[in-house]
Amino acid sequence: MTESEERRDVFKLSRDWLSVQEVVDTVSGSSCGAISMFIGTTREDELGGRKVIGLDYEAYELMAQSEFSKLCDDIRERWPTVTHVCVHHRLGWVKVGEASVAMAISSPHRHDGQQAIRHCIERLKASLPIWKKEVYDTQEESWKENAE
Amino acid sequence: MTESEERRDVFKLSRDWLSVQEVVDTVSGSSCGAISMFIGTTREDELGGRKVIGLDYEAYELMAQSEFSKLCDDIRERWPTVTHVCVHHRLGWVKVGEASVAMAISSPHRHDGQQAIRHCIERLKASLPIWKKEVYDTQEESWKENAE
Amino acid sequence: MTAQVCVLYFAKSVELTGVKEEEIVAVPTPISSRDLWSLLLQRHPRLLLLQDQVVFAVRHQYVAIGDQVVTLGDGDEVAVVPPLSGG
Amino acid sequence: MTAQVCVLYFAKSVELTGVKEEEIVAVPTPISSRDLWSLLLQRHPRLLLLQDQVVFAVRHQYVAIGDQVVTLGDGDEVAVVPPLSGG
Repeated sequence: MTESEERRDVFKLSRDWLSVQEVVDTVSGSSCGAISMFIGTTREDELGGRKVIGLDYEAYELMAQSEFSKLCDDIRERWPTVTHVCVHHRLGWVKVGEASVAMAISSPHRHDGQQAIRHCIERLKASLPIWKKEVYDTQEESWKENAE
Repeated sequence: MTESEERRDVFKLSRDWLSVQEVVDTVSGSSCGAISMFIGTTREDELGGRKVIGLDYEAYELMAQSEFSKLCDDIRERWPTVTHVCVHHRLGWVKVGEASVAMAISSPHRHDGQQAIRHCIERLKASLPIWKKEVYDTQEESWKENAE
Repeated sequence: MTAQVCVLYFAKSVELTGVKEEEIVAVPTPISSRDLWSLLLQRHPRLLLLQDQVVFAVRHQYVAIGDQVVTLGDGDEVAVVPPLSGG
Repeated sequence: MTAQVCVLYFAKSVELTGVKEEEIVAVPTPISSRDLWSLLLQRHPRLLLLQDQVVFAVRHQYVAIGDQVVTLGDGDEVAVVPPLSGG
């Protein structure tokens, strides 16, 4: 197998708690000296007297997978040394404090991976067909919108 | 307790396998929307026909702790929104493929944490009194030196 | 020509239409994405609340609402895509 | 004045001196870090291999080898610090 055949791009939408260890293991390999990660969690937030108690996520699942593949192609074009990419994203109900997304990128040296992980979360927010609504302690709800 | 009293700077030198989950848990908190991480592992490397089979780490432990505190002060001065910082570093024998350092920084928003984690690994390599030697399959050994 | 397409709604657009997906049996094709949006507005007038905020995804490709012409085939998926908020 | 200090060796300097730590009973103080290095070289000539590569840590503070004068007290820790390679 050549190096490029061994490269993994793994995307998972999950209704369960995200395992950071599983994400790390997915991108680990003996040719990778560096793993850069990002984990997004729901902050405890108060908006006009209402308290956020959690988020409810939905996705256009098949399209999310194909947009993830495009995202990986884009990353590999910009940082050809990137070895493996793994993104796990929650669906359904996510309580305040829990991770809604965990992603890791491995590379032989750290600089490429560190730049690539920043690009990965930006592009994910801009292009993957995933939506969340905030749910408040007043039982009100509000669909969110990512900044451009 | 005020926000600033709650901030954690956690440094651990460990002869055991590093738990990524433990590092993440240490920096988690309901005020943090973003966790940025870096994991450094030993690459499988060949140097002039010799194969690296692992690394042997040692540290000036008490001083490493005090240099870590300075490093955290420096990070908080540059990125005042940084919430928690956690670094676990291996000591002793580390096989190829295993993590020798795992670090995480939490922050309310992701940009500060992403910049801070890059600074954290650079500063750690430049200032913490920790040394490694590479051990080869030929039973030769060689002390390493971080680039400036 | 017309095509029978499957329209998928997500997020706010589900609440406005009351459906997650529906078959529309005779969509003219080719059709501009603006005319396709008008056609959905006729069926679900409350979608007007998302005017200027949504895009389509036609066969998993984003298409802005405007002059762009799309060619539809029977069984094609067309999704109404409100502002994204993943991550 | 003299002080009794504890000298710690790390990494390559352990291999060159054969010791990890030693008490030195009568180190002149104040002393320039260069003179302190010369004093260690007299005890362990093989340390010369690390010349221009090491720094000291005196009471956990890095001190370059040169004109800088350090004041030592009994029981102070002085470490020989070869090039760092953590991470």
